[in-house]
Amino acid sequence: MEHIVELCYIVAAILFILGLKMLGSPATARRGNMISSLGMLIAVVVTLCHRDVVSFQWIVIGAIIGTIIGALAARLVAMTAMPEMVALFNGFGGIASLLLGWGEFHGGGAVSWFKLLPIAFAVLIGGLTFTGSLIAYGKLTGKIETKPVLFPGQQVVNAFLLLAAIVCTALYCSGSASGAQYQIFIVIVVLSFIFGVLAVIPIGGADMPVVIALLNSYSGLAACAAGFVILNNVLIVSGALVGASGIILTKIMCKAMNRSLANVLFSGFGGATTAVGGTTEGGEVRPITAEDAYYVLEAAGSVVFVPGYGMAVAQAQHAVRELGELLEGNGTEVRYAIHPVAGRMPGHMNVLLAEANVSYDQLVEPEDVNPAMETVDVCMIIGANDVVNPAARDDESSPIYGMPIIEVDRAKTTIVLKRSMAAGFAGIDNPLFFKENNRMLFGDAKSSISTLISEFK
Amino acid sequence: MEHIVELCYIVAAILFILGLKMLGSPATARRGNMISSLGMLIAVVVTLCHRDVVSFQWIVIGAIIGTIIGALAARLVAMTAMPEMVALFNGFGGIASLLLGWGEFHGGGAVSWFKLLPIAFAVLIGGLTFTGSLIAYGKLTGKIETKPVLFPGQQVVNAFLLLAAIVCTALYCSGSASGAQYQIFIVIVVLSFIFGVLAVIPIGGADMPVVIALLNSYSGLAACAAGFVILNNVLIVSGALVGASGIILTKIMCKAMNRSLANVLFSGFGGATTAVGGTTEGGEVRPITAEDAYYVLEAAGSVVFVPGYGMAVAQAQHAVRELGELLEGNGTEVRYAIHPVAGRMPGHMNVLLAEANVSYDQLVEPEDVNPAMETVDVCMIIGANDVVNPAARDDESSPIYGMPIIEVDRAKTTIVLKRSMAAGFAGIDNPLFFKENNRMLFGDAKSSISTLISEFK
Amino acid sequence: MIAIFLLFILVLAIFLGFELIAKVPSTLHTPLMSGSNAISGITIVGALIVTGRSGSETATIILGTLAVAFATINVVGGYLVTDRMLAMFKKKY
Amino acid sequence: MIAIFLLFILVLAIFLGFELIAKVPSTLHTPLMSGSNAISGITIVGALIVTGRSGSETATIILGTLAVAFATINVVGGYLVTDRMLAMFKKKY
Ligand SMILES: NC(=O)c1ccc[n+]([C@@H]2O[C@H](COP(=O)([O-])OP(=O)(O)OC[C@H]3O[C@@H](n4cnc5c(N)ncnc54)[C@H](OP(=O)(O)O)[C@@H]3O)[C@@H](O)[C@H]2O)c1
Ligand SMILES: NC(=O)c1ccc[n+]([C@@H]2O[C@H](COP(=O)([O-])OP(=O)(O)OC[C@H]3O[C@@H](n4cnc5c(N)ncnc54)[C@H](OP(=O)(O)O)[C@@H]3O)[C@@H](O)[C@H]2O)c1
Repeated sequence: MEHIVELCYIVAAILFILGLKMLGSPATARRGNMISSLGMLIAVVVTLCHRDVVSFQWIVIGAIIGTIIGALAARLVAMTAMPEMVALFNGFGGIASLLLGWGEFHGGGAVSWFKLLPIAFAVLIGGLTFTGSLIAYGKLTGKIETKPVLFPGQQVVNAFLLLAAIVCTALYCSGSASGAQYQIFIVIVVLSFIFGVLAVIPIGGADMPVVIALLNSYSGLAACAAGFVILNNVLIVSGALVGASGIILTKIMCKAMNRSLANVLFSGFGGATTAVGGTTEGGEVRPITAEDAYYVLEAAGSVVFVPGYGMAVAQAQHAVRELGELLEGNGTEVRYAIHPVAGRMPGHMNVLLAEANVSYDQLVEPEDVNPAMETVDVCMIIGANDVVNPAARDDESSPIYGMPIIEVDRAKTTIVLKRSMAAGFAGIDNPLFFKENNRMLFGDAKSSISTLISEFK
Repeated sequence: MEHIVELCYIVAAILFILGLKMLGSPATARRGNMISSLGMLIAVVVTLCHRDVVSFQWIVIGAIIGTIIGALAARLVAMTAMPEMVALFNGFGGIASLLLGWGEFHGGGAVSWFKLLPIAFAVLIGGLTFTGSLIAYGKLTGKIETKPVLFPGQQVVNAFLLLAAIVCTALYCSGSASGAQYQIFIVIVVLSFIFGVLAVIPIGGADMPVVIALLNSYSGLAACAAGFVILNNVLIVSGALVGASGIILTKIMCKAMNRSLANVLFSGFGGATTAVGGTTEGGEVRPITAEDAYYVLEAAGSVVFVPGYGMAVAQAQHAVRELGELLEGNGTEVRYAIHPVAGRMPGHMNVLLAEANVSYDQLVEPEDVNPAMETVDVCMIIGANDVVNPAARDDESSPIYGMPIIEVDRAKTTIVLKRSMAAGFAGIDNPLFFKENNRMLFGDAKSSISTLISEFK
Repeated sequence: MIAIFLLFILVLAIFLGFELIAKVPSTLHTPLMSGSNAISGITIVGALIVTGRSGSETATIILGTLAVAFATINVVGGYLVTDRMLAMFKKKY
Repeated sequence: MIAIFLLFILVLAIFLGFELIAKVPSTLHTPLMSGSNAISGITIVGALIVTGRSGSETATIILGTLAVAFATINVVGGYLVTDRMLAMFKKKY
């Protein structure tokens, strides 16, 4: 029996691996997710058959509560609220690892450092993931101050807490404080919570996606640590897979923003920048009415839509798709150029456009659209700003210099849809707005596009 | 100590993985190979420190002999003889697994099926790999009949032997034949040798590269089995890596030839086909002299070389490079289009051109050169035949229909360098030779190109 | 010795994770994030064992039940939300 | 239990192998073949243990020594020949 359980764990791990592999292509991704969930089901069922598991009452209660909450949350969340949902789930994974470690410690199975150390790790990482994710959730929903919270001596406090955590862990593992071991354990729990809070409050709300990816990676590490606690293979493998995934996503986001991870975590980016927004210098701006924009689009042979965060704010994805279809009906070639960090989380625009039923083979990446940009008649920039800022290419002094962009300024005509001259996430000027072949279509993206659509009909 | 040894094995495995990863790009490949060999060194050194290893005399003797032979062979082999060299090394890996299993069995450490079964696998796969590789070596060097050796009842004999092997293995593992166990073991050894011979003789000499890749995979599996014999992690991991690598290479080759693995292994391909070679029908052939070819090349703005097996036969790679440089000096854009199965082993052309000092960024793949083929002025086809056969694209009845090709027939002019109108490996006609914009430059590729070069000077 | 095996497994899984994830196109990064997040709910296995063991104290059972509940939210919510997202990714012809 | 761990390791290594090798461009397939062939000479580790054990019979020692010799040829020859090939892959500017 024991062996069959272990073999089933291997099967579960294989299914996780296959599932992640299939998540690599839009055509197979959904099946991949199901295969991965099948792996989870197998792991759970087989664990319930484990000889150690004898009383089911509390398990059933916990599982029912969890299933109801999880299913409801997954059902009810709006597509635009995905980032905060992921943050919350992530935090729950973290606290589960902490509770598991605590339960194992309380159960008294832990005597040697070989067991105590993984418990300490599971608790520290799990607790940090929990509170960190909650803060990230709060910042994303605007429930707490989204600006970086910085206070004097922050680094000193952090260093002191880190030292305390190391000392406590050492004392606790060595068993030299046998009388006070439980007290020390509680201190570690509390410290882990404080860590999570302190790590995330100094980071600006707009950097939360990076934080979530990183915390995702941590929740994987916590699962790994839990795996070492109960000596379970499948926890270790799955935890490592998740850990790797989170780190890669973090790296991709940092690279696309052309910032280092250290800069994201420690610099308090986004605190000062909001002040810089809404500048004026740089030349003349040429506004355009929806009616004139209609004539431009009507005459175009090829149109590229470049969506950005503004499309998410305006919830304009359905209108954009409708406009795209009208243009196609008009014989125009329509594509959507998606920048990897457009919006506020990786792949944000893809999810929104998918929701609006845009076929994923119409979506193109910057590398594919940039080389032939000169041949594009009209670029419609829908609430994007930083990701089309030519300063990233031309202006070495720009804070985003070096970040890869969609080079819409090389298209024949550009039309920018936004509400004002305000800056985007990075809080910097965009020379594109002042170019001769650029027109600004001011107003909420959704209403502007709706007007355009009515012109077409 | 024990733990340190095991940790070092983990390090060795990591180095193998990193090494294979770095083999993925020409710029890092050499360093990757060194890192992989460093992993091997660590594994060996650490094993010598293992508490079980106490007498070194015989180890030193074996290692010295092996090092001398291996180093000499690696030094002296000609680049064109790579396939047979790899086959030979591969066979040695297989026999080492067999001997290891035998030694472990003889040493008497084996009592439960849990140890006996892996030994049986190590012996069976190791022995098969050994003799199979030797036959492949013989066929590649022409030391034995390269045509498929087929005899009546071959399948029956094979099935009978397989049954015998299964029965022997079962008897031997169950221990139910305790008196005769050693005899049965020897029967297994002999059977494994026979298997290797019988598996490879019915395969034509030109299919040997596929066989070698497959045997490479088997030698990995043998190492895996040996790992289960001595319960050693690093053997299992490395064996699995090699096993996967061999299978992928086999698959790639089969796919590029548009044949199934079963067809390669069992069909006796290449036996009948030689008869079909050298056909005539199809229209008029337009020969060209080296002098006229010179004028064509001299006037060309872009030239693509397409090397094939004939370049290897003629050893023309240095001459080709020289001609390429002369053309470049003349202001012509020169590229080399390499088909994945041009020649007789995967990447064959790349190795030869690298030997001749052609920069690897001048080498392009079919997918990259095909789309813009119309813009190429001259394609020089140097001893290639099947890989440029338009029948693979156009003629559904062709045996190679569906195999991806380099579509040189769409270039403005093609010049084919070969000695006769004989067919290539697949033994089929090539309609390219009869196209209006094609010229045949008959003769050995090396001497033809040398003449061209002297024209240029 | 078990620690060595587990460490080996950890190392291999990390390498494998990097290889697998690096191939996922940016189109799918949001579902990847929530999908891998669901996988991290595998701690549920540990939670089940801690909760279901015989003769545990009440405190252990409470901790375990909470762990089960939270891990279940993570698993169920994570997979469902990912599926909801992926159901929207369609190719039209 | 050890068998389970080894099996797990085997499975992970196979997946990892496929991911790694599938990325190697066809340019490098010949060196890949000989390079991975050299790695399969890892049986040398087993051969060393069998040969070096104390108190073995002569027959075992002979078998072991042969195994060491063959595995060494595979390792040394394989790595050297791969290096020779790869040394030729150069980029000119
Ligand atoms: N995707 C990720 O994973 C991620 C993670 C972290 C950070 N980031 C960062 O986020 C930024 C993304 O660039 P982006 O170009 O997508 O967005 P952006 O630079 O933040 O610009 C968004 C623009 O949309 C406009 N907008 C807002 N609401 C609108 C509405 N209702 N209708 C029309 N326009 C509206 C805003 O201008 P008005 O106010 O004038 O309307 C704003 O300039 C990058 O700097 C990236 O580094 C991305
Ligand atoms: N690369 C691999 O891994 C691999 C493995 C197994 C099988 N294969 C098969 O091998 C074939 C490779 O195609 P390929 O186009 O490279 O070769 P090919 O179709 O075999 O043709 C080679 C041509 O070179 C000519 N040739 C021979 N010696 C020559 C010399 N000294 N000078 C000039 N020409 C000479 C021959 O014609 P003449 O006799 O008229 O000169 C022959 O037609 C494919 O069918 C492939 O499926 C490849």
